[in-house]
Amino acid sequence: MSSGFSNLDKQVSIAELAALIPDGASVALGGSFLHRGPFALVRELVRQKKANIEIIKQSPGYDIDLLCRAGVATRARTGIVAMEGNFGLAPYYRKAVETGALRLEEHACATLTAGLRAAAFGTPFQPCAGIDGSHLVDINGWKKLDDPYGKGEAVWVIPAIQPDFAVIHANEVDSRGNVRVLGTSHWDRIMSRAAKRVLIVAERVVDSEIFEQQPEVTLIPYFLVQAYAVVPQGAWPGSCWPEYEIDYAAVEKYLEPGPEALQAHLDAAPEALQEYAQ
Amino acid sequence: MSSGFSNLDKQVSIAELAALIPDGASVALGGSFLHRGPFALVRELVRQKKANIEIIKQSPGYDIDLLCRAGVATRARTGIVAMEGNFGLAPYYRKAVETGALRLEEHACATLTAGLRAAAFGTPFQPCAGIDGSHLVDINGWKKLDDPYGKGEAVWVIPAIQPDFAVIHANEVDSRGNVRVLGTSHWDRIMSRAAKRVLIVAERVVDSEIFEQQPEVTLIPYFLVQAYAVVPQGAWPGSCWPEYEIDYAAVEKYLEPGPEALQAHLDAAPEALQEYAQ
Amino acid sequence: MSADWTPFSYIVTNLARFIRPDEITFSGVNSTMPMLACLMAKKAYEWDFVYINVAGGVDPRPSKIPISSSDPVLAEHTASIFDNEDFYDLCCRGRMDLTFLGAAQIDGEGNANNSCIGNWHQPKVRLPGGGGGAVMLPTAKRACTWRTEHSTRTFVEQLDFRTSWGGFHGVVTPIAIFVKKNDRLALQSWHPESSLDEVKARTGFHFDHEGAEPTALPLPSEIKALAALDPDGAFERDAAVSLR
Amino acid sequence: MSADWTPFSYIVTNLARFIRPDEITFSGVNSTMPMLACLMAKKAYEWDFVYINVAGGVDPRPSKIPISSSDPVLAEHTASIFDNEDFYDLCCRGRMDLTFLGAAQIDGEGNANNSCIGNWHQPKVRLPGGGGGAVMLPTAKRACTWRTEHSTRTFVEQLDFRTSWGGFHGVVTPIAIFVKKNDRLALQSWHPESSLDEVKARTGFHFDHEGAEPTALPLPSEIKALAALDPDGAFERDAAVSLR
Repeated sequence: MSSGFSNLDKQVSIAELAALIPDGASVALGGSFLHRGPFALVRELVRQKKANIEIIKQSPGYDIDLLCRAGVATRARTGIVAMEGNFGLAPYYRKAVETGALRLEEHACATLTAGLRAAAFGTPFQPCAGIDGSHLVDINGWKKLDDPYGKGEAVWVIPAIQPDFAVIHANEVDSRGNVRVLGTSHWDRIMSRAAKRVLIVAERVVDSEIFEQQPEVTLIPYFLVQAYAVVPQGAWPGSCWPEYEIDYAAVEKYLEPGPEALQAHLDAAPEALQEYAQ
Repeated sequence: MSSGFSNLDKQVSIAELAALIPDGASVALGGSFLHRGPFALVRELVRQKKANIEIIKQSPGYDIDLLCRAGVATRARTGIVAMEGNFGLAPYYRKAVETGALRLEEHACATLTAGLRAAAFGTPFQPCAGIDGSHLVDINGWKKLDDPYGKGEAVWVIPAIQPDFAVIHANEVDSRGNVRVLGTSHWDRIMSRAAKRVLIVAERVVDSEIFEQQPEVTLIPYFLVQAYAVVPQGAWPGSCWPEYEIDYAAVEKYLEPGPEALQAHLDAAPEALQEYAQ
Repeated sequence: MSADWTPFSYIVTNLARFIRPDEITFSGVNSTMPMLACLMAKKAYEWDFVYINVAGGVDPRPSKIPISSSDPVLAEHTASIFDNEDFYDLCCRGRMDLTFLGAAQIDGEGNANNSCIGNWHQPKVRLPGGGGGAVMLPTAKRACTWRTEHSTRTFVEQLDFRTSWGGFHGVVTPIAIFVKKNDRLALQSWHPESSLDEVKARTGFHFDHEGAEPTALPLPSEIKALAALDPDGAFERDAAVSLR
Repeated sequence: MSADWTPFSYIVTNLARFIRPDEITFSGVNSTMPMLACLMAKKAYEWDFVYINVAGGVDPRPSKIPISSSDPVLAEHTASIFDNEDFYDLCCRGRMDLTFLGAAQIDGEGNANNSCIGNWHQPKVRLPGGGGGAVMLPTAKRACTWRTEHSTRTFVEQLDFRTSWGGFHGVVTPIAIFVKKNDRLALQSWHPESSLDEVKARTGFHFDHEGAEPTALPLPSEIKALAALDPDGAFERDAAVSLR
């Protein structure tokens, strides 16, 4: 059995993509706040009524809020959670933590990255600078190790964090599943290396020749990618640079209370409106 | 004082670039074997009769051989050293180690990278997978640490390696000193983050607009770069993809014994033949 | 244009005044005011600095000023993408000269709580979390923060939870500017329409105020730069900062 | 085209035979024969595999076959650059199915010396060093190597220095193919023009040879694939391998 994904039939529908994620899985989500998140996939997790999902993301917002609102997420490892863009706190996330519906492992963004690095580097833990004096140490039981070479100061080490899945929203894939992201890649690179498998939601498929002309731009090689779905506007109501910006009105409507508002939001999503070419 | 380099007058001649490196400095060299090494700068170190230089590079070849032949390098941290391309061992390097003229700290490529990562990440040491059973552990006095979380196996840790300089041969710079590399970046990325300062030898200067059109391709942002020199063909007799390939005949001539052969080689180098537009 | 401070211009401008020539300066997520301060400093002052931000931008020239301080327009016309791992590593290895970081509660040493009100395990209010704080506050050369609310529940003797330790170099509120002195926050100046007594009354910890005085009024170049960033006052309205 | 082995085709082809469908397979620096084996396997067999190499290439379509096994032409028509940090990390986290690694001396457990002949501190011969070995040999799922010299000074009871531990899965020489069995190298087959006795005489360690037999002759598709890579025999001449 291969350690990679060499199959040629990676394109699936967004529903099939979500179906690959079982209840109880830990899922790292790409992007940051309202920017280039794999939100079409997140909504599909809600439609498929997934249970007991763990979210791993340095700066989730809309995604984790929605998953808490729908009762899909029950565990999370995060650095900072907010809707951002004047929307302030993520209300359903906040409530889920306050009621105990979501079990939080609170990180600094860089400590979560350190845990992902340990998984990506095949090591049990990863040293991380800073952290001194933070109470995060107490709630997480983090350990400090002396420099065995006696030169540097003692350093905090973070245990490895290996997500079952990393789900990334990309600008472009090719048919094999190579992945391109434009602008900042946020934390997507390290997520794609730390996770056992990578799932992609892409704006479009382009010819492999485009990738071959500038292979330096490719963020994730196809053999790390298990499957991808094509959902134009799939990062809605967030942005996907340079394709589209945040739909602030849609976020506002999402924040209206009640199950009808939630259903209306889900029904207004691009993947619900589109017929998938597949 | 800034922790970066924001000056606007970064372009210097290759002689001025080499003059920035004092005797005794530790210098990480980019590229690998005969590919995209900062060889114009290396030759200039020879012309300027630098002394007691430490070379840090996972896979040096021509560069370290030349620096040993000229007595410039006296210390090295390397993973594998060869001329490659049918030329076999690097003869002057070999002799320098055998006679004790070069003090070698022998690494695996990935342990050297681990040390550079520790410097780049601001930590005193970096865990690295593998290494078990290797006698490199004994000669380097590497330590193994238990997983303080009791989940993973004990892991070897490598002490931080912070070069005084990283010198990278690039395809393109812009006037500010942003750096583009085409094809593989070898170990250049981590070297540029681990070193105290970065020096660049570039094939050409291009307009910043080119960089702005695809900022994802930029390997090193200008504020890490202290200075750059423009030397077309500067990676000769090695390759610089996609500009030119290895000049095998020139490597063969370099390998001829004797001080005249060395001088003839230095005199035939592009930077010796060019008048620098400066 | 008024030559007086508004509560909004007071915070943004005095954040900008923490920026120094040539230094590597960072603004992150959920940080509209520091973003505005960085963009403003680029326009207001005659010297330049290295502005990096969480959108990966390095000295960007955004086509507009975004509501979200992590918006990708903050990487428009950047010549490189300096991504999240990169700017954190830069800070961790001691080469971030100045970073801006948010804080919900701040104590007299300049440490921050971004995590919760009440007990962490059963919080009265779950807050966003510290993001960069716990790693950046102790490793950046200087870190500065801002609070739009200056009260004894935001400036406290004892944090409900210490998310980040290390002590801010500077703190700006609608009525005061604190700067670190001997490892404690000391009052540097107060809003000309406020007073030392008001700052004392609205601050939950004791602080040194030797030499403190009313804050110098905004320079014409500062007023002009901020007006150019917020021509119709939308950011000022959204921020909804008041003196009291 | 001859249906018989040449010493050169024997090594390259039998390296290629270690490659398995769909697996992630790596060739590195100073590794002309593994490079040829990978390129050959792509042509010779009906199944495909993921070929990554030290030039950053992933399933490249090089416009020519380079003398240097790290030549950037090995990244021509690649759709991504998988750089050095990336492929090492992949191996370190246990997802490299097969890597090829060089070795100067090999012991009966399949460990490698790439460092020196004689004492490390005062070597008679300083060798290139292990490159990836000390990290990759213990972490790759399988690692294979080749030696153009099969003698008691290359196949030894005791290494002068153990650069890399972990035990090769497979070893190919001009006269023999060893495969790991119960944590020792065991003879799998020998060159049809050689013999078990010759392999024994030229090997410095004892080895299991149960079931070993002459190596199966090259398949027409293997012969054709290698001929396409080396049409004028330049690689074969440069390699200068002989049976004895």
